[in-house]
Amino acid sequence: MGRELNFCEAVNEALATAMTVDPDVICFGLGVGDPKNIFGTTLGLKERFGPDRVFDMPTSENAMTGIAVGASLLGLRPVMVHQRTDFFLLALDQLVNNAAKWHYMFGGGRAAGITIRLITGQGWGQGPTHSQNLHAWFAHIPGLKVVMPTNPYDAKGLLLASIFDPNPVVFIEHRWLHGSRAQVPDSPYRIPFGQAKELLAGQDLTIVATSYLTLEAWHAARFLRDQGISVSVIDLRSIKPLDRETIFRSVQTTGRLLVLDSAHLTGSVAGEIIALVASNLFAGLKQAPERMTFPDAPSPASPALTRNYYPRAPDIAAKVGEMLGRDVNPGALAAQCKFPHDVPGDWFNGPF
Amino acid sequence: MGRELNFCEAVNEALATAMTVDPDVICFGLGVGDPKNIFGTTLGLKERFGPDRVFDMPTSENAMTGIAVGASLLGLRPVMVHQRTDFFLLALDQLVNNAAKWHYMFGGGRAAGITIRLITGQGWGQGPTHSQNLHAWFAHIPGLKVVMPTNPYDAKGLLLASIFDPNPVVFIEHRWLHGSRAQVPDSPYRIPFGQAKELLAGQDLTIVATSYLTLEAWHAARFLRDQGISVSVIDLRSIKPLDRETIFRSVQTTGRLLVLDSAHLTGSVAGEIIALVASNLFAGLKQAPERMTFPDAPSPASPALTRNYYPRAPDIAAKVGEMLGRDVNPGALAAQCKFPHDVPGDWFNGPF
Amino acid sequence: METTPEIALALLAQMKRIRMVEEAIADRYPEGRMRCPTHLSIGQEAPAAVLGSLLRMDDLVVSSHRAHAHYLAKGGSLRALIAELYGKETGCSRGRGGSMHLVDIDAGFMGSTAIVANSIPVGAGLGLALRMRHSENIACIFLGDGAVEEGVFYETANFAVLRRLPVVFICENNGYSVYSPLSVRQPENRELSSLAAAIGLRSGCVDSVDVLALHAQVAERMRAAREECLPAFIEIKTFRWREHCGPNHDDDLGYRDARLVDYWHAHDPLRLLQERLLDERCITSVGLATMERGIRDEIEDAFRFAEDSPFPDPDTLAEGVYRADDSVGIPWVGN
Amino acid sequence: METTPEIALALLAQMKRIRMVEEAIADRYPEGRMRCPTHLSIGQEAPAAVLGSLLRMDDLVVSSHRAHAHYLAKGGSLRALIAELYGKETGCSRGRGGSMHLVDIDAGFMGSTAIVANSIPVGAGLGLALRMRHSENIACIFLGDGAVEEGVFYETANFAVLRRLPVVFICENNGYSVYSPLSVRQPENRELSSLAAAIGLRSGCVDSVDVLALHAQVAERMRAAREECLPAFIEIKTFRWREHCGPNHDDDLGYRDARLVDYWHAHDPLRLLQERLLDERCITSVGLATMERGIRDEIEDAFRFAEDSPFPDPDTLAEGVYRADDSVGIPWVGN
Ligand SMILES: Cc1ncc(C[n+]2csc(CCOP(=O)(O)OP(=O)(O)O)c2C)c(N)n1
Ligand SMILES: Cc1ncc(C[n+]2csc(CCOP(=O)(O)OP(=O)(O)O)c2C)c(N)n1
Ligand SMILES: [Mg+2]
Ligand SMILES: [Mg+2]
Repeated sequence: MGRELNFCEAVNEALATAMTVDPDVICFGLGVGDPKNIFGTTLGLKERFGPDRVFDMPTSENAMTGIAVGASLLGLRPVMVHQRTDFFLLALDQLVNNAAKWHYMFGGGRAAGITIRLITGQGWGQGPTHSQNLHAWFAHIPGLKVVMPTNPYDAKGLLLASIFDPNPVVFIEHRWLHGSRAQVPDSPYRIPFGQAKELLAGQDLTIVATSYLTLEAWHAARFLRDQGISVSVIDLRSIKPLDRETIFRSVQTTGRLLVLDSAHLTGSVAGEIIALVASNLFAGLKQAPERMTFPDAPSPASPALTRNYYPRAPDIAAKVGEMLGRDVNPGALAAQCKFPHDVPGDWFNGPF
Repeated sequence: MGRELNFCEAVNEALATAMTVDPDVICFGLGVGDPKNIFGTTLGLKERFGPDRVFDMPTSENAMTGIAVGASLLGLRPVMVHQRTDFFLLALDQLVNNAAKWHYMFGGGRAAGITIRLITGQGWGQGPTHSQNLHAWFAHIPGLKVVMPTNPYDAKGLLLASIFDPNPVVFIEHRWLHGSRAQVPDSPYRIPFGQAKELLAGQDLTIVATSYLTLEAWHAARFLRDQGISVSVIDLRSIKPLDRETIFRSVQTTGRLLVLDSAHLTGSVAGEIIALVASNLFAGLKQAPERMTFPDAPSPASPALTRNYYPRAPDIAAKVGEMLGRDVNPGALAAQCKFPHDVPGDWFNGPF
Repeated sequence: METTPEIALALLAQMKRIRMVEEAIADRYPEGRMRCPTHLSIGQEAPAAVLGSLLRMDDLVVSSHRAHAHYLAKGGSLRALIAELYGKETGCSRGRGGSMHLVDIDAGFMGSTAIVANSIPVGAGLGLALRMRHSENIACIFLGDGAVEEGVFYETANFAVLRRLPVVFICENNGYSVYSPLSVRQPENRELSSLAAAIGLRSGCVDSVDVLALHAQVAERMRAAREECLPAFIEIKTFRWREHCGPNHDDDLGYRDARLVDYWHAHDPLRLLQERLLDERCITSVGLATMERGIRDEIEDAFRFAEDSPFPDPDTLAEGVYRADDSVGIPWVGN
Repeated sequence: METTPEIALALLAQMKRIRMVEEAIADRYPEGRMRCPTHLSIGQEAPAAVLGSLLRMDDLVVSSHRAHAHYLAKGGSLRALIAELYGKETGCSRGRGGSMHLVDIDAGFMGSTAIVANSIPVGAGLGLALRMRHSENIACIFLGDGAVEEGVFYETANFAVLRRLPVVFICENNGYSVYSPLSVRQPENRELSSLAAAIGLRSGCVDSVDVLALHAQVAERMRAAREECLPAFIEIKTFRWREHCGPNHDDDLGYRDARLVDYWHAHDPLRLLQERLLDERCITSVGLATMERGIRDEIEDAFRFAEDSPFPDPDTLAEGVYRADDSVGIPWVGN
């Protein structure tokens, strides 16, 4: 049976389910169990599962990540959360030198079965150190899995898959998705990593996206459809493992590829996907594959500057039009937006 | 006037020159001033410039990076060194959240003019946590410059450019290059970033490389030349800024691209370069661009496993042959190597 | 240093100014035109004001996410602060940084950053440079009780002691990191200053309720730090009145003991100081009204300035990532 | 716990074994077939042997780059250690990790890692799991005097105290990090154990020259830690005889005061213990010879085993990056 949940509720349900099913699941992070409970995602867990399994922590990201690694070696399944990806820069020694390599470098015994939830900031002046996106970094490291859900349904299924995966998983939640709603089954389920979802199947061009940008792509594609342009939209859901097959299959049909990525251009996952397609599907391409990303500049605080920082549906539509040599009038799409450009909707009114 | 120097001597000369020219240059890192002096690269500096400017430090990579940032805000030019890139994972908060962004996020005043020398390990069982290559990470971050010299001449000129660059520069020295020798002018000079060097100009295929892999590419290309295959070899020298023009110009001639990268495949700079070429020079490509990198696995300690881990000249020659549909007999090239595969030459006999 | 009536009045003026600025921000924040996360210092004015009065113009300061008070007390431009909150080109960081990234080089306010504890080593680096230059200035590092939990605090303190850097750590202990009390983050009965002392810092703990006593004690410690050129750590007990981030009160959430909140409301350092100075006739109620009017005018002016200022040009979004100057004479060579 | 003659003999045997293993490695290292950076524990056998005798089989250990002694004393397989150094498939980490990444789960040796201090929080994580499972075991974290400088040590200690984790930090203070003496890294007159005490750990400092005294003191502290279930920190003064990394002596480099080197050569804990046990007739010279022969045989066997073992299959290079098992019953759904 399903009901409509928002993204935070879906995450919360996945956590509660995991902790019920398995007494070895523990959950901690700065603010876990406080009145706001990580945007509600850890609501009620401390009360239900007790302070030994659900706890707040010192501002010591690096040690706490190592502690998660150690706990996992004895079979616990720690789920750690950071309210911003940026804070996790302090813990990369533990993530990369220990968690990612443990299984391999000790010859295949234990593994660091930890889940790291990272919340990505955007809008309302989050600025240069509260809205970074580092999924390209994580994807570069063998031993990590990197998951980027787009909707409440996937969030629940992918988070359960993450928690019960014996390897370290970086689970990235875009703050702007927290308010999104969808039908979510109340029974437990897991969504396998490495299975992209084709949200729309089209003939003219393939858009590959992840996380929040999938929504923008979807709006753009629907808008383009009304103008007779048929676009595929693929939501990767996980970037490591990466579902090459679904991408390749679609590009084989359309011959045209646009990759969206919520990160700086240089060294982006978008570049990786273009490289994969160019190397493996060269003959299938009708024209140069392209990407839309954030610029190679830190994310500024001023709303005057973020307007052009983040690719949005009208920009995507315009880009598709440009690639296809069609005039698509993206202004009409832009006009549909009823709230300021630096909030995801009415439910968000700052500051975090 | 020039003399032959090895890479370490060239680095040492650049440091001594910088410290002579500018009393604001300081130099520190674990082992600076100890009897081994960072493979000789900091030899004599403490004696010449005093312990206030040249010093060893506590094993506190993160704080010491921040301290470099702070010192640079008052005009000092700190040069910090780490004997392995892997150790620097502890300091990424300071590098990314502070150093890279300082100039931008404070509206363009001061900048963190620091130089971080990172030495990359390879061979002799360095293993999973002493031979990582993270240049793709650094290149992904706006505000950083990333330099990867291949020979003593470039090392001196690029290090001087790094030290006097007002921005944070990550200067990557491959340990296997430390023994390489070349003519180096004794007068000071700087090599601008973003200027690749075409070591060989060819017609059939373009190889793009950096750092140590440039040497392997060069051997492969010379070997191929004897078989009538004419290959361009481009040494990028810096990957951020990246000299797209030189790459594009060469690919425009050859129509074929092979990118070498001493890093894991997924998310590599090699992928970025392929994406750039595929997006910008699609019509100029005669066939699918390809890359050779390390596998998506941690670097193992056992020499039995590293043999196939690192792309070497024979592998590169074989790959070029494969791309061109030519039989090139790479075994003949492999047979020329007179020392074990896990050392760069006779000058290196472990353990570091 | 004795806390003269002049100093006492200056402290009152500075604290009042900080409080009134923060309240003005809080009042206007709901308009939705200061679109950046903003951490107010209402209740915590005393440490900033005291340090502001003890630091010299050319001493240096770094701070954290909660930096408005430090910036203002050190002499940072109010106009540039408010413009920064509005994301304007005239902001102290030209709208790039927002409330969490303030700077005023002329005032010696070298920067505040929003990753907990990560300006701490930057402050020590300033100290290193000051020492190398044989400067008599010091670098002052503002941090919270949460920041002490980051390893980088400890690493920095170790190095500061090792190299005798001219730095003073000012730890504002307000008992909370966001909604998390010290009890879920640090062992019971820990004295932050004993911990700092064990690392080797000259350490002490003072209360901020009595602002004049605070001033005298901090002055003495600052003098010692300057004269002996030894790094120091001063823990100052204080209290944040409003929510961690944003303009509202949040005591309805019940994360702080009501008695604690009541205690601090009853012991507002600013009100106590003001009453005392009135009592002691250091200032009259007319003088006070004049002081307040002056501040109000300054605030009005700053908001008007901010509102009238232009936004950054969107086309400059990707500019300024790198600094361009090249100040050394070493020749460039080509390929 | 009293240090009985049996225990004393066991300590001697373990120390001798560690020394002889390390010397055998040093002797053969120049052959160039143990191709990985190797940090020997010659001179530092006492802490490992003492802990090995006090820890229970199901207590857990993590360690650092210099871990051979800890691994052996905890019961790790000697054959698997030597095979690991040879990069063989039969190595304890199947040749993937080398000397710096040892593991023997059956022996409770959970892993040693080569980034300074980064196994410290891993040890605390083991402690957290032990505590959650109401285990009576403890997790023992070996670290060096250099590792104390990493912020993560401090962060971990704070958390261990906060949550009363059953962990013991064993800090082998050999005075050096590579060639760097404490004086360039930490303030003069610092007592590592006082620093640890200020964080809240039950702390003490003991010398390793007198192995039996060391055993008695560590035993007492371990007992207290176990009974009170409070995390503890024990600094043990020790000395590394050979170069930091590799098989050679390096005192020709002059980085250590000759008097210091002489002192430790004159006070070799192993020789002193052996002389004492001979003096006290706990063991005869015949018994000693038998002991040594046994160890020699074990070492011979281990090297033969390592040399005869196969190398890993190069085709498996990229395998084992991820672990595959799936132990929970939650159903998978498709697209
Ligand atoms: C590394 C890091 N972790 C977490 C955060 C989120 N955060 C922002 S402010 C803050 C509270 C810090 O507490 P404290 O240092 O006591 O300062 P206060 O807010 O009380 O002034 C936290 C945890 C952050 N910005 N950076
Ligand atoms: C983060 C990091 N920095 C530097 C190194 C290089 N390194 C390897 S061992 C070592 C010395 C550590 O000293 P200590 O902890 O006292 O251990 P010891 O070697 O004396 O046993 C150093 C600095 C490293 N491995 N990791
Ligand atoms: Mg606080
Ligand atoms: Mg040591």
